[in-house]
Amino acid sequence: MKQQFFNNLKNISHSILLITLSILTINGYAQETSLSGAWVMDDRGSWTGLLPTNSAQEVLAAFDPSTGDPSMRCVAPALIRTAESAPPFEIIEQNHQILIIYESFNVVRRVNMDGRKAPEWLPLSPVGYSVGTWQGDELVIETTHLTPHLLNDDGFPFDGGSDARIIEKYKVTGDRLEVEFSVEDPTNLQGEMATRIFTYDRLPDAMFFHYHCDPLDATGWRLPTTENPLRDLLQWLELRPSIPE
Amino acid sequence: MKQQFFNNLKNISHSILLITLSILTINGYAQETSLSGAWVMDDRGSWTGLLPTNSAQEVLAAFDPSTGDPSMRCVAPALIRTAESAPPFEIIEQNHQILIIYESFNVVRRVNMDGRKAPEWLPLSPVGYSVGTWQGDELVIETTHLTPHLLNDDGFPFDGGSDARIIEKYKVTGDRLEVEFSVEDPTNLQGEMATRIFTYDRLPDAMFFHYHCDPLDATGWRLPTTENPLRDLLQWLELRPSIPE
Amino acid sequence: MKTATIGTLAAFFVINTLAFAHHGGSMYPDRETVVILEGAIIDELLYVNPHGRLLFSWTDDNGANAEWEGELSGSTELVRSGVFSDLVQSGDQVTVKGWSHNSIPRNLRVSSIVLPDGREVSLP
Amino acid sequence: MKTATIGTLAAFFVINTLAFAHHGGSMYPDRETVVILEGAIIDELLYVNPHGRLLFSWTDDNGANAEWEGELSGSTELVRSGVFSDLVQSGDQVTVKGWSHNSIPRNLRVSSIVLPDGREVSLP
Repeated sequence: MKQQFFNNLKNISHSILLITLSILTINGYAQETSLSGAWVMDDRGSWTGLLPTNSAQEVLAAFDPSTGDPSMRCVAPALIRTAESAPPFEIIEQNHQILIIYESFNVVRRVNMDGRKAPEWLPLSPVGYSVGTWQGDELVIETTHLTPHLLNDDGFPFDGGSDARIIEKYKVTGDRLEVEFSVEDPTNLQGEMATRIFTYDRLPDAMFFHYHCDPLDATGWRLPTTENPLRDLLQWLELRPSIPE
Repeated sequence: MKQQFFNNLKNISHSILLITLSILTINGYAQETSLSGAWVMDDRGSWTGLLPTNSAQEVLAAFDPSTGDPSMRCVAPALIRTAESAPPFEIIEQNHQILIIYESFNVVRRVNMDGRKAPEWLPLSPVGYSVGTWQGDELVIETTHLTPHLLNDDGFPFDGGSDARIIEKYKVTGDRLEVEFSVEDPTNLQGEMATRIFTYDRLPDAMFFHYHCDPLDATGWRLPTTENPLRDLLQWLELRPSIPE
Repeated sequence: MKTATIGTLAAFFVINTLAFAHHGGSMYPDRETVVILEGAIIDELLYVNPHGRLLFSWTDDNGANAEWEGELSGSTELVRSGVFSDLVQSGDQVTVKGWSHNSIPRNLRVSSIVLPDGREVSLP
Repeated sequence: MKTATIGTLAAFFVINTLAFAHHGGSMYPDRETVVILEGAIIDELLYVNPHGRLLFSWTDDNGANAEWEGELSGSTELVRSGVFSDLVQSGDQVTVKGWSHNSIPRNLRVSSIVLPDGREVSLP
């Protein structure tokens, strides 16, 4: 009897839900203001305020992409270099979280929308811990708990940890998404922050691919080519776990 | 005027949607039958019918996990070994697709629910191309376009390509999810198919982590420890891209 | 003081069978025989995926010292179990318990560690 | 027959600026100067992420032959652009166009290939 009641209720509410969804999609209104869906790079913009401190300048000068850029060996780069990549990404809005799934390096981000703060014990990671809030029709995401990583391909360092954070602002106008990244990192940035704006186009009927990346065949991941390849080889092997006898 | 109309419509439909969602969640009914949400391994079950052909037997005998298992160097294993892992996964149901997002190796699967078939040109991948259909309250997923991969840690080979496929059946009972995997692979399986059933528990308020894996510090990825380490070293280096002069 | 004990704790292992985060444990097939290494000295805890690793040295009753290696679950599973990267420090004297590798000598799948303060921490 | 031509095609490159799938092209900063290698012989196309790679040899006007390396977008971007792993075969004679690496000699960021049948394929 109880089961029957709930089955009826389920059928009724399914009908209401269908009507609701039909209304929401009249004239494409829901889609026009929604972040949900697939997006692909339109304009990469350029950095404003990316002025290195002295210590950052030293890191930049010593940077060698073949050893210093983890993405060359198939390790996902962090937030901004992922957002900068050419493959599309998908945004899925739920009540408690907004998912941002980049095809590039299969990076999955979960933006907490229920106000849940990062637990004290949370380890740092390349995607960090993100909390989102709506300010009007703009989604603002604050990300902390980031590991040290690169802000660009030249090796500009981001410090991660507790003093550094990244703020994103997402705004949709029709089929165009604008994302402003603001980076706060007193260790590496001369000014208060560096910013960069990307714009993306909506990609209807997007097809996503698995990002297969095997360090054995990844290009670009090589020994530094210096005058002493044997020394470099040994140095490189030292980076790998030792082999117990 | 038109804008005002749609704003009103939006408000009204939001209210209906809220009511609908309230009805659906009475007594947790919606959740009890829904795949949506986070799941964690309860029981790994064991293989039935995993009988190797002669050629598969040869592959198994030669298998060395330190070089033959890509996951040891941070490359995502394919479907079944990902589903077998201890970290939880999340299912998100949408109209056109069902997403299965494993924490393990950040594996994202997209199950097409709109009947869209794989295009002819689609390359093979470790997650393949998945088409889902509902048979009653059971979700059936057929996956093709898989790359050759391992079915277990002992190195049992799966052929991939056009003759091999994997069928999954998902069924939720309360807070328990049962997933049956059936593997068809005439090259490697003596019988018509091999099957394995996993059960998972619903994980409320799950927190997901980024799966950071760097081949430089991944354990288990080593030179095979034989009697001739120098030869092994050279053999291993040969697997890597050559260094142009 | 430094005694390697072999115990049989079948009931315990039923509970822990699912703890293998990544590979099903085929390289550590004998989970009924637990190796107990008292007085092990921690070298390093590698808190990484797909598997963590515990490097330590241990001296047997004859005074022979050797390096050992313990395999752990990956770091995401360790986090989820409340085991963090500061679990042990280099130089800590601990008891390491685990199951032997089927071919690599002095390699264990670590099941628990008894910390310097006497607490025993089960590892997922 | 085998001529390395340096051309300036600024308008073309504005369109293709976004083609860099992974790194922004800082290792190939000069995109206004295109290197054109006629009569290149394909060795291998590595159809992988994060970057594909084209290995080929080329003989200059003095008859000196050398191995060259071309960087491509990653395989997922190539697929999306309709460029598949069977684009070229070992031994094919093609024309390779691209931009020079800022430090590695005989290394190009490939912008297009003229296939044996004369079709020119733009690469993302």
